[in-house]
Amino acid sequence: MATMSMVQAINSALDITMERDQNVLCLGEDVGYFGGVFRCTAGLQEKYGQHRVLDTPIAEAGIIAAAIGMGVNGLRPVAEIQFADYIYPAFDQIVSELARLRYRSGGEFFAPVTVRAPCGGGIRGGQTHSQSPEGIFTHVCGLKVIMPSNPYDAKGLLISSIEDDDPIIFFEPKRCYNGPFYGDPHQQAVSWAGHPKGEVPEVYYTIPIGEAAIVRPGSEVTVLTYGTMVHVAEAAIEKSGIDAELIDLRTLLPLDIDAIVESLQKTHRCVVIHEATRTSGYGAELIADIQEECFWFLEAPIVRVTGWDTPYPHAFEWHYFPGQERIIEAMKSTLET
Amino acid sequence: MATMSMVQAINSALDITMERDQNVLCLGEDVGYFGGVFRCTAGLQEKYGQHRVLDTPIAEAGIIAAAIGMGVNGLRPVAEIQFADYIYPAFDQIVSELARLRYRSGGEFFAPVTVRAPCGGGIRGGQTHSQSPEGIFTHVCGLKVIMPSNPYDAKGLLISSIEDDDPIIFFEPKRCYNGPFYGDPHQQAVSWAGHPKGEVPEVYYTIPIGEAAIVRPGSEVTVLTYGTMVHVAEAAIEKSGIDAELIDLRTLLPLDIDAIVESLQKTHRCVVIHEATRTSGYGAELIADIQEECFWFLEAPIVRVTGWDTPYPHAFEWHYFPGQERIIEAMKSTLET
Amino acid sequence: MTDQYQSKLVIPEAPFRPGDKPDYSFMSLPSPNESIKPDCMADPAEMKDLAYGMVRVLDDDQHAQGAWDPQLSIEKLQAALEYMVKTRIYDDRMFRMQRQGKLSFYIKCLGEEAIAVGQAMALQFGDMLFSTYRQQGLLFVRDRGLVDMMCSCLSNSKDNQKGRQLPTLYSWKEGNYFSVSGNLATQFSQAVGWAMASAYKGEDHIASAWVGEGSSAEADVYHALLFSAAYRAPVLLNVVNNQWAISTPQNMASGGTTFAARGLGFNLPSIRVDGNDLLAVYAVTEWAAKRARSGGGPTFIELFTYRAEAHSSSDDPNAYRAKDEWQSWPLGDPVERLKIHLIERQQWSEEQQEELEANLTKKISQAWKEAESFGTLEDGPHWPLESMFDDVFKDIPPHLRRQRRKLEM
Amino acid sequence: MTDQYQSKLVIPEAPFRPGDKPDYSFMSLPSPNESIKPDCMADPAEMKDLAYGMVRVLDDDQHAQGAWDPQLSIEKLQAALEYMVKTRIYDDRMFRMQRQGKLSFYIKCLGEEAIAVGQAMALQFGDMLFSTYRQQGLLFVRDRGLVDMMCSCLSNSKDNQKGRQLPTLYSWKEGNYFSVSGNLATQFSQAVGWAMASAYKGEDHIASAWVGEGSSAEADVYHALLFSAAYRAPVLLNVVNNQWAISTPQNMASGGTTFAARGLGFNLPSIRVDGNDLLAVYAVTEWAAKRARSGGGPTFIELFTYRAEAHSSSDDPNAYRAKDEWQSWPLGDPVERLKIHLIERQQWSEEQQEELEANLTKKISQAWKEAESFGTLEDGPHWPLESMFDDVFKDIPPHLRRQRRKLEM
Ligand SMILES: Cc1ncc(C[n+]2csc(CCOP(=O)(O)OP(=O)(O)O)c2C)c(N)n1
Ligand SMILES: Cc1ncc(C[n+]2csc(CCOP(=O)(O)OP(=O)(O)O)c2C)c(N)n1
Ligand SMILES: [Mg+2]
Ligand SMILES: [Mg+2]
Repeated sequence: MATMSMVQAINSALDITMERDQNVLCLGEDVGYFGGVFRCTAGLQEKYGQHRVLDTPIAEAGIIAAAIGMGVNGLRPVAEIQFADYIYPAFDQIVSELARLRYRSGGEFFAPVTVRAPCGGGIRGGQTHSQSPEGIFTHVCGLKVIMPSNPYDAKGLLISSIEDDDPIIFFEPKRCYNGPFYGDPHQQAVSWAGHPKGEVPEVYYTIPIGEAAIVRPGSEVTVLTYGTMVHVAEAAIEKSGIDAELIDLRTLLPLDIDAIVESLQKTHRCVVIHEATRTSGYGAELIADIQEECFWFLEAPIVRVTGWDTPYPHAFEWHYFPGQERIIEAMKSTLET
Repeated sequence: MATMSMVQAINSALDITMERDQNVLCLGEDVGYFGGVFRCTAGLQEKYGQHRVLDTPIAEAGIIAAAIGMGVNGLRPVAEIQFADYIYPAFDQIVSELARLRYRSGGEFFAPVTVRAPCGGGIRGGQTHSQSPEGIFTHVCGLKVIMPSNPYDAKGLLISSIEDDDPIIFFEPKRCYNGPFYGDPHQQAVSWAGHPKGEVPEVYYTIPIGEAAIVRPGSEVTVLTYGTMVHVAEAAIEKSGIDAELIDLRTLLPLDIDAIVESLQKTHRCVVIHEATRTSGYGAELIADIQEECFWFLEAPIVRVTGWDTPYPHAFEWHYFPGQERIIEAMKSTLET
Repeated sequence: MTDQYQSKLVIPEAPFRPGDKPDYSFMSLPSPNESIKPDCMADPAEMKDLAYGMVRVLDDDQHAQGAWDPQLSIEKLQAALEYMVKTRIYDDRMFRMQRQGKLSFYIKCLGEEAIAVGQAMALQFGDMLFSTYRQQGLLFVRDRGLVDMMCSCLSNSKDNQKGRQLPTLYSWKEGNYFSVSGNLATQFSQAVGWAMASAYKGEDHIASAWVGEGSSAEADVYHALLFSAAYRAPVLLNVVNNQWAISTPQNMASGGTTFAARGLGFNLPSIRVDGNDLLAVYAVTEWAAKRARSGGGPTFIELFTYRAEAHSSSDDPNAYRAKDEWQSWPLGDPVERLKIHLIERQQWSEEQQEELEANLTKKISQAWKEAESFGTLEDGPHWPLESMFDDVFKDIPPHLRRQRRKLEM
Repeated sequence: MTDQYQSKLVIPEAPFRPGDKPDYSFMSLPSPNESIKPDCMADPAEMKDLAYGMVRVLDDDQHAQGAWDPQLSIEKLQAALEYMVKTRIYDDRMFRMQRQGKLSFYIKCLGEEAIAVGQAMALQFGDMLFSTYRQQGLLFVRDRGLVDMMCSCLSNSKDNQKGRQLPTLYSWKEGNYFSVSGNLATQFSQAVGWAMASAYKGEDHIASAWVGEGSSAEADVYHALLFSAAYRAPVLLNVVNNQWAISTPQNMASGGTTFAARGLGFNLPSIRVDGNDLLAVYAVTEWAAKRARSGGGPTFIELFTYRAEAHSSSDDPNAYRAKDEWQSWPLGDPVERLKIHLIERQQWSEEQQEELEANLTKKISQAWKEAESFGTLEDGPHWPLESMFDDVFKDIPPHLRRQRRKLEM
C-alpha cells in the first residue's frame, strides 16, 4: 500500500494496464514527452516508448476518431482530452460514432475506447478550464460515464474502464488531483496523504463499474453526489451536525439506483449536488428517477445544489461553486418539513 | 388567412423577415438553388438572390462559425442544419462560442443566430435521421431552445427567433411538416388543412418566446410535451377518455414554469412525454423542477413516456416511438393512486 | 425590400442548371501518355503534377496507354467487368424495389462502378475498407452474398445489422468492410486510426477510406490528412468527386482547384485519376497500396467521375441539374468503356455481354426472392423485438433491462 | 511486458529536447532578394513558391532588401519599435505580477512581437481582428489603454469583460478586437463569416484572424480555408508558427511541409514570411489586405517565428525543450533586429532605446498602480456580484432571476 495522489493513482492504473496488455496505448495532446499538463501520463513514454504514448496534433475530433479506428483494430486506446471543456470538438465522433458503433453494426464492430478528461472548477481556470459536462454524455446511449472522487476509486475504476469493451467517458475532478477539496479555498490545501482513500495498492485491482459507495451512513437525509462535491458535501455534513447519508455515485451511467432507493427508504429525504449548471444537468435525471421510485415515502421535495446557469466566471468562482453553505441550507430545507 | 403546412409556414416566416430586414439571410446545405431537402427555403433564392440564400459546403461547424461571424458583424443569419442528427459536428461552435460570446465578452459582442434543424423520427429515417437532441441544448446556458408543434406556432415563433438578439436552437418536428401525426403510422396521413393550427396568417406576426400553450384543458392529469408528441398525446387523451390537461411547451428554454405549476395545482398529477431517449432527456429537467415546485400537492409520481435508451432502430421504429398506448398507460398509472 | 447593399461576395455556381445545355468542352482532359508514373516510394515533392493532371489509361478509343497501364490479365479484366455489371444490375433492381415500397430508401452508384470495383480488386482481402454508401462495388468484389446484402436493405430477420440501419449502410466484419455511418465523413479519420493500429502491431494490412467530394468539407477529412501525414499511417484516402453533393456542385467544396491538391498541403502523394477508367483506378490504387504497405504512408486520391443518377431515392435531380448532363459527360460510362476495351482486344463480345447481364439479372432476381423470404421491412419477420435493446452495450445494463420489460408489457 | 509488436508507425519528433545542443544549421533561410513579389491581384497558381520559401526584407545585417521592402517612413519604423518594446515590457511586468500572485495566469509573446505589431500597422482601424492570446501587440498598435488591459487581466471592477475571462483573453469592441476564446481556433472560421458579412454589406473592412501552428490542426482552420476560398471572403488567415504548441513541436501539425502550403489546396495565395522581421511582416500583410480589399479574397500567411518563453505561466519549458533554443534561433530577436536596422540607418541609438524602455517601464508601472486601484482578482473590488447573471442572455429570463435571488440570500 502506498500513498498516492489522484494523479499518481491514474498514472499507476495506466502503467499497470499497459504493462499487462500491449494493446493498451495512450494518446492525446502533450501526453507523451511532457507527460500531460497534469502529469497523469508522466514517465509512461519513457517506459513504453513513443509508439505507445503518443503525442497528437491539437484536434480532439481527430484524436477520438483515431482512437475509434484503433479500437476497431483490436487496441484499447486511452485518449486524453486536455480539459473536459475541450471535448466538444470531438462531440460528433463520440456521440454519433463511438457510442453507436456496436449498435448500428449489429454487434459486429466496437471500439473499447476510454476517454479521460479533467473536469470541474475551483482552480481559477475561468470558463474554459472549469466545466463539468458529464450530464450531456449520460443522455447519449451507448456511453458509460464515470467520475471518481479519490485516488483509490480512480485507479480501480480506470483499470475497469480500460478493460471494459464499451466506450467510457472518464471524468477526473482536477480540483482533487492533488488532495481532497472541502469547498473552502481559503483553507490550507491538504494532500491525499492521511486521507483513507489516498492509500492505494501499487498492484492491479479493479472497482466494478456501476456501483455507488456510501461515504458516510446516516439517517436523516440522503445526499447524492460525485467527484469533488463528495468532499465538499462531507465537510458540510460534518459542519451541520445533520446525520446525512452521503453516497458517492462514482458511476453515473449505468446508475446504481438500488443503492439510492435503499438509502431513501431510510431517510425519506434527498439532496442532489453537482458542480455543473443546473438546468438539464445530471441532477435532473437523478431526481426524475428517484421521485418515480420513491414517491410514496418521500417526505420533502428533492433539492438540487448546483452551479448556476451561467458560464464559470473567473472573478466569481467561489460564488459560482456550490459550497458548504448552500449544501447545508439545502439539507436543512429538506428537514424542515 | 391561408392554409399552410409547417413547411410553408416556416418558408413564410423566412420570407417575411427577409423582406423586412435585409440583414436576415439564410445559409445551409442545399438551401439555396434547391430550396432545402425539406423545401423550407424553396423559392427564397430566386426571390432574394444567391447572396442572401447561400448554399454552403457540407461542414456544419463551418456553417455555424460563419453564421456567428456574420451575426457579430450585424447580420441575422438563419442557419439550417439538414437534420438535427448532424448538428453534432457544430457542437463546439454552438456550445463554446455561440452560446457564450455575449457572456464572456461582458456584453460587448453577440451573434443573433437562429439555427433551424428538422428533428424527430417516424419517417423511416433510421438512427441518423430521427434524433431529438433538444435536451442537450437546454443544458447549455446561453441558448434558447424552441420546438413548435404546428404551422401557426412555427411561423410566429420563427419570426420571434430571428428577431431575438439571443442565439436560438429551433427544432422542427419533421414528422409534422406536412400534417399533424397522431402516432399511428397505419392511419391515412392527413394534411394541415382542416386543423385549426393549419390556418396561418400570410402577414407578419410573432409568438412570444417562453410561453407554453394549453392545447386542451382538463382536470385529472397534466400532460406536458412538445413537437410531434403534442398530437400523439392529444389523440391518446381523446381515446382514453381521461380528462387530461395537455400543455404544449413550445419553448423549452426559457421554460414557462408558471403555466405548468398552475395546471398541476388543478390536476395534482403529471405525465411528461418526449421522443428523445429517456435518461437525462428534457423530461428529467421538467420533473426535477415540478417535484420541487409542486411537491406538496402532487398525488402520484410524475411519469415519463419517452423513446428508449437506444438509437432509433430502422425496423423497430414504431416500437421505439412513444405511441398512444404507452401514453394512455402512463396517464392511467398516475390516476390509479 | 430596400436594396441598399451592393454585395461583393462571390458565390460558387454550378456550370449548368435546369434549362442549360451542358457542354463540358471547357474541361481539359489529358491523354494517358501525359502522366508520369513515379516510383511508388518517391518523394511527394516530385509528383505534385499528379494532383493537377489526371491519370488515365484508356484513351478515347478505349485502348490502354501510357505508364500507368496496370497490364491486367484478361481474366481480371473480365472479372472487373462482371463486378461492375453486377453492381449496376443490383442497383437497378434495388431501386425499383424502393419505388415499389419494399425498401425505405436506396442509393445507386450508376456511373461510378469502376471506382469501388477497381479499388477493391487492387487491394488485399485483409485490408480494411471504410466505405460510404456509394461504394457497394467493394462488396461484390469481396463476394458478399447477394442475399445478405438484400436482407440488410430489407432490415429483415436475416439482416446482420439486426434491422437497425438504413439500406445501403452495410456492415460486414468478416469481409473487412467497416460499418457505414449515416454521418458523412466520420469514417475517414477512423480509417487512419485503424491503419495506425495495423502499423503499431507491425501488421501488413492497410486501410482504405472513401468520402464524397461534398463531404470532404467535413473536419474529419482534415484530421485524416493531418494524422495520417504525421504518423505516416498506411492508408488510402480517396475522395470520390462525382461533381454533385445532392444539389450542390463540386466547386462549393473544391476551393477552385482539384481535390487532389488538398493533399499537397500535407506533403502527401496526391493523385487525380479518371474514375471512369477501370484500368487507371486499378493502377493508382495498386501503386498507393504498395507504397502504404512498404512504409511510405498515405496517398490522397481524387477519383474524378459523375453521379449519373439522383442522389438517392429521396430526390429528383431535375429540380437542380440540367438534363442530359451525364450524356454530355466527357469521361463516358465506365462499364461501356471497359466493355469496348475488351471487345477491341477481341476478348469479349456484345453477345457475351448480353449473356452476362441476363445471368446476373436472373441471379439477382432469385436472390431477391430468397431475401424476401426472410422478411421485409413493413411486414417482417424482423429480429426478435427484444433485440432492440442488445448491443447498446456489450451487456445489457439494469436500466435497459427495465425498459425492455416495459416494452414487452 | 511482452514485446511482440514491431511497430511500423512513424512518430514526429522534436529537433531538440532537453540535453540536446540546439543547432539550426539544417534550416535553409532564403535571402530577401530571393522572393518575388507578385501583383496583389495575381493568380495564386503563379505564386506557389511563396508558400515554400520565406519572404524576408531585413538581411543578416538588418538592411532592408528586395522586392518586398515596404519602404516605411522612419516615423512608422520608430513607432513599430516602440509598440514592440511596449509589448515586451508589458508582458514582462504582467508575468512578474502573475508570479507574485496578483494574476491567476499569464501568457507572454516574447520573440513574436513583430507579428502583431507589424500586422496591426498594415491594417486599417475598421478591420476586425480575431486574435489569439498571443497577439497582445495588436492592442498596443490600436492604442488600447494600458489600464484597461490590466483591469481585464485583474478581473476587477473596471474590467470590460466584467471579471469573466482569464488574463490575456481580451475583448475590445470599440477597437474592433474580437473577444478571444479559451477554445483554440474557433475564431478562425468566425472571422470568415465576419468578412462575408462585410462583403455582403458592400463594405470595405476586412477581417484578420490568427491561430497558432499547433491549433491549426483544429477543424475550424479547415473550414476557414474552405469557406473563405468558396466565397472569396476578404480575410487574412494567419498561422503563427512559433515552433511549439506547449510541449509539442511544430512538425506534429505541419504534415512535413510548410504550414503555408496548406493554403495551396484551396487555391489561395499562401505566403511564408519571416515573423521576426517587422518589415517583411508588414509588407506581406499590406499586400494581402490590399488584395482582400480589392476583391481578391483571402490570403493564407504563415508567420515563422519562435516562442521564446514558456507556453504560459503554468508550464516550465525546461521539461521539454533544449536549453538555449531561442539563443540558437537563426531568425533572431525581432526587437533587436528592428533596432539595429534603425541604428544602421542612423535613425535611432542605444541611448534612445534605453530612454524609450525607461519611459515605457515607468508608464506601465503607473498604469499598474492605477489598475490595482480598481481592484484585484483575490481582494476585489469586482463587478457587483449580481452581474454574474447578466449577459447569459440579453435580458435575464425568470429562471436566472430566481437563481440570482437565491445567491443573494
Ligand atoms: C454530417 C452530415 N451532414 C449532412 C448529411 C446529409 N447528406 C447526406 S448525403 C449528402 C451529400 C453528400 O455528397 P458527397 O459527399 O458529394 O457524396 P455523394 O452523395 O455525391 O456520393 C448530404 C449533405 C449527412 N448525412 N451527414
Ligand atoms: C480546443 C482546445 N484544445 C486544447 C486546448 C489547450 N491548449 C491551450 S494552448 C495549447 C497549445 C497551442 O499551441 P499553438 O496553437 O501552437 O499556439 P501557441 O501557444 O504556440 O501560440 C493547447 C493545447 C485549448 N485551449 N483548446
Ligand atoms: Mg458527390
Ligand atoms: Mg505554437
